Amino acid sequence: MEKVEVPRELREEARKHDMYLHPIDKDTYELFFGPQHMATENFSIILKMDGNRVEKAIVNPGFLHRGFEKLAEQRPYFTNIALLLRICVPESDVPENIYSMAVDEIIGWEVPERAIWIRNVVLEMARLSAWMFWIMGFGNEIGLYTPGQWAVAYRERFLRLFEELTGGRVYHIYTVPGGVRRDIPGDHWLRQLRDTVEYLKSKLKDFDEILFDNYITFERTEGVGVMDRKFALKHAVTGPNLRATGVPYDVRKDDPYYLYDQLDFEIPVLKEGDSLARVLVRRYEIEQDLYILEQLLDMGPPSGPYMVKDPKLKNLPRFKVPKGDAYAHVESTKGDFGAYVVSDGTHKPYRVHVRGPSQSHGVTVLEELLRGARLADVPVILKTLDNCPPDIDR
Amino acid sequence: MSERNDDFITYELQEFKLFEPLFRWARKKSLWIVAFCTGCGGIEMPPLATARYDFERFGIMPNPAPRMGDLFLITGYVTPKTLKRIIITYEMMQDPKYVMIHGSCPINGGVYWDSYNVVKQFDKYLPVDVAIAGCMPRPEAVMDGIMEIMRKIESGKADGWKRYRDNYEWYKKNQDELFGEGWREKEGKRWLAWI
Amino acid sequence: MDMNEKPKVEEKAEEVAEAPRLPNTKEGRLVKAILEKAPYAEGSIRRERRVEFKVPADRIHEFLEVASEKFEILIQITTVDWLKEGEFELVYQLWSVSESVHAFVRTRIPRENAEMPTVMDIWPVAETYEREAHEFFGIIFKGNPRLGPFILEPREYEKHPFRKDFNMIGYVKMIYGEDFDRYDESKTNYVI
Amino acid sequence: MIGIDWKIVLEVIGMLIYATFMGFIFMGIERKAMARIQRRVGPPLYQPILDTLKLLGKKESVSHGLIYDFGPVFALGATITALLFIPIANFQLFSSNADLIVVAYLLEVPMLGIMLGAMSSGNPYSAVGVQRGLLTMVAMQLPYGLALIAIVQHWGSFKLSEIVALQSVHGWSITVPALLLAFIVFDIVFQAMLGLEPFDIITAPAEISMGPMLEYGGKHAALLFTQHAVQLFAETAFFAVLFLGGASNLIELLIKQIAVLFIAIFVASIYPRFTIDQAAKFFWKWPTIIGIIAVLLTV
Repeated sequence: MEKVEVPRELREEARKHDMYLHPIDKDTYELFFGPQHMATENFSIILKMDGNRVEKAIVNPGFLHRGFEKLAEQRPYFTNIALLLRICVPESDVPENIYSMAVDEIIGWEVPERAIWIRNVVLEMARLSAWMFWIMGFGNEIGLYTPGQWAVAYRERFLRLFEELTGGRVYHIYTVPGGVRRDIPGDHWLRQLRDTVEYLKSKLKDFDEILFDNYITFERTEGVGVMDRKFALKHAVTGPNLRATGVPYDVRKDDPYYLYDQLDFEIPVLKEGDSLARVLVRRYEIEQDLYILEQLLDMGPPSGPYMVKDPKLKNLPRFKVPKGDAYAHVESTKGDFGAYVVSDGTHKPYRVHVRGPSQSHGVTVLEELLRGARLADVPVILKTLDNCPPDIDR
Repeated sequence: MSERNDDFITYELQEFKLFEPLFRWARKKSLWIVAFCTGCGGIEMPPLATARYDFERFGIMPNPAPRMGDLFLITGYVTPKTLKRIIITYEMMQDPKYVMIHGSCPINGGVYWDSYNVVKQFDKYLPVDVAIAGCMPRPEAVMDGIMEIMRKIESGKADGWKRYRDNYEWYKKNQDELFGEGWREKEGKRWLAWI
Repeated sequence: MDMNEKPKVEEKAEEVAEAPRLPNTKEGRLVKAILEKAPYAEGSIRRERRVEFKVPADRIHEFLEVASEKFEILIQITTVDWLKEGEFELVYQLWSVSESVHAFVRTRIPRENAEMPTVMDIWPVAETYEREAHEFFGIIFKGNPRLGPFILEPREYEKHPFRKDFNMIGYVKMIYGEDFDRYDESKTNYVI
Repeated sequence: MIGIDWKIVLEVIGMLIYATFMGFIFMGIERKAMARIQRRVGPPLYQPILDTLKLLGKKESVSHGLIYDFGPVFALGATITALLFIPIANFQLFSSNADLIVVAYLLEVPMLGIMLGAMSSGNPYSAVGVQRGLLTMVAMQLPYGLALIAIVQHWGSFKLSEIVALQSVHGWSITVPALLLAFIVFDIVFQAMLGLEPFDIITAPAEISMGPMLEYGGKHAALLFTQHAVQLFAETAFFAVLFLGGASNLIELLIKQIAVLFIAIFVASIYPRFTIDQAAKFFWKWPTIIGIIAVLLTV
């Protein structure tokens, strides 16, 4: 029987050749950060370290590549919903929505008001549950496990509501071109949602005390991974990361979709551009999202159908979309999430291209920001950029 | 059945035969998960670890060091690029070790059945003890899978690590078919200092 | 292909009807300002906050340099493989933060030995997009130093899998074995 | 020929078993209490014992040479020696005129043992962890020493049993204002000695994934777990002896130890981790200043 473990001779040889710290020159060594690592979520960074400082970082993505865009070309339009939502796992409603919006635009459908309201609520709920997840991630990276544990427990409340609305916990397959798949279960669901929002609002100060207003959190994030406005724009940084550098760009304000132009909310903007600013922008956005959900609930769901009436919808697998192309994007917690759909008039899309925000945050920006950072800052920068590897790999 | 169990013990630790039930109990009650989020199933790990499901009640906890890990959770689809790392990490873990695959994708490809970059049958490359179907499996299902592994450990049927040793040639042949000959020496050398 | 004729048809209609209408909206002013600097391009307005330009491939770098004054962010570079026409369509998608306008900059290059100048010097982030387009379609971006296997492993990288002529089912059967076919009960059609 | 005193031998063995067992229970308490703070049920109290048993039952497939094997043994030996110097409820095997110094520095030796083993494993993460560990040790020496000097100056003795006796007459150390300051300093250092946040820089799972512990598995890790348990017991006992008046029986000692442990757990669950340079700066700033004040007050 062949032994599984590494033979001693090979190890001896490695020792002889002094391969232990991968010496490049005298003081530098190579550190493989991920994919088997707590901080990176199946994503790898090769760090060339000089003592405690990162001299050079090379991002090595691709562990999660499934070829979504190729697969989407093989599947009918409505089946693609069940596929594309797997691009962004923490807020799977975002890919559903952008794809549906793009297809709606190609067909020229006027989505019913009720469906738009439901979609908007779902998006905001997805944002909030993603924020809760981010609190956990960020807390874990800096070694504070308590708020993360609380936050994920609060996220469960949203997942329960999602489950009642859509039938799924993580993957909802709910928003489809033309509307949504099912109606709201009833008024009790709206009441529960309002209770959850109120509950989370009352718990926000706990997070402030323990995480966002903590002396050591400030120490860990202040002045770490600084980028300025020009750098951010040139590197296509979007979302909270861009707003932390002083650019008030938010898709919900600048390219309003759904009901956002009727809602009253603010975009938090900070100028510093370091990790602390990114953390605080996210902190304020949580508040704004709760506020938006409250407004939507005050507005109440408009009456009417939740799906467009179209005789062609009878035969979904053979449902044909006219020729054309469209780009739709929404503001996810990570940034500007967009999808470009090209149709050639058949029942399958000709090309779907999804633009995840981490595509820019996770490669060039990360490599630039990591240069000169301390080893302990690497997870902080990763998490304050809110890098989501499936966005890059797809 | 009993014959197989005896074999299991003698194979494992002859000197501690007397304490074997004790060790089995300890193994069952203290499963450490290798913290390797291999796919989208990783998203259900934090809920499992937190207030609503709390798997630490059963002594399960994620551990970043593969050398100390017992349970390898393959959370979701596996791409060939990840599979190389999974194999290396699996071989770094110390016996006895258990593999649980989580979700439909490692079983038969799931929704990615025609994708060029997703491994279709995970058990061709590494031995599997328990598989949970579904996409995404609910945390309850994962807990059920973990309970199943606990039962298997107690009865000595969780012998994936042993199968891997016994059928190493077969597994290695499949791995080499997928990655090409000599991939360990060529690429593993870069990741791990001692290979 | 009808797909590409459609914007042309619109344009002809727009040139007549839209010329007086252009200055009224911010999109119109934006397109006009850019077209003044880059007369070789064709510009049109698709809808509110969406504009479109068609640029010949050899002047794309020049055009994007002009456009980058107004459009600060390069959102993505989409490649569409028009197999029947033997062309790649590259869609540079730009976003203007100051004006809140999204622009498609379209260009077409032949499919064989596709080559493009890099736009890394205008937007450094283009490095990632170009690496991706190179990896999945095999377009060579001259001046980009990091082209090569990025997301894929070398074996898949050589196939450029997003090309339309890449036979996915055949490749999957070759790599992972043939025992996973999904036929319907009569074994005639693939079930997806 | 000196005859073997069987009573003492039995007492030592009993004490070791007790200390190891209680140390494991302390680790269990640590995990349970953290779980309760995080609103979870948490593992049973005896969970660390199960973990250690399981690790003992693993097949070791890799060794990195003699030093690697020797490290954990060295660490465990040093911890046990330190334990035997501490007066635990009228039992103290070794006693000398300056056993405070001996215990204080024997409690730091285990770290060196772990470092020794980790360094020879050749994993770069372990190497980074070792560097961090050594720097933390250097950083915490100053406040640690100052706190001990304050104690020694106030009670006028280097002998632990004498300090206990004096405290039973004059009241606990923390009732003296100067020593209260020393207590605060010692408590901050204690956090680093236990390897808890904000000073768990050495293991830092999200940064260097367990650091020195990364390469240890199976029986080595079981030894290190045992060592950690004994060390937890010894350190809490040392703390209780110095500041909480020692104890005349095991129950009293246990209560004081658990009280000390809970302070550490509460601090650990509400503070994130420092980076290594911040930790060094921190140690040389506030704890040092408070320690100097404490020393000056006791003069």
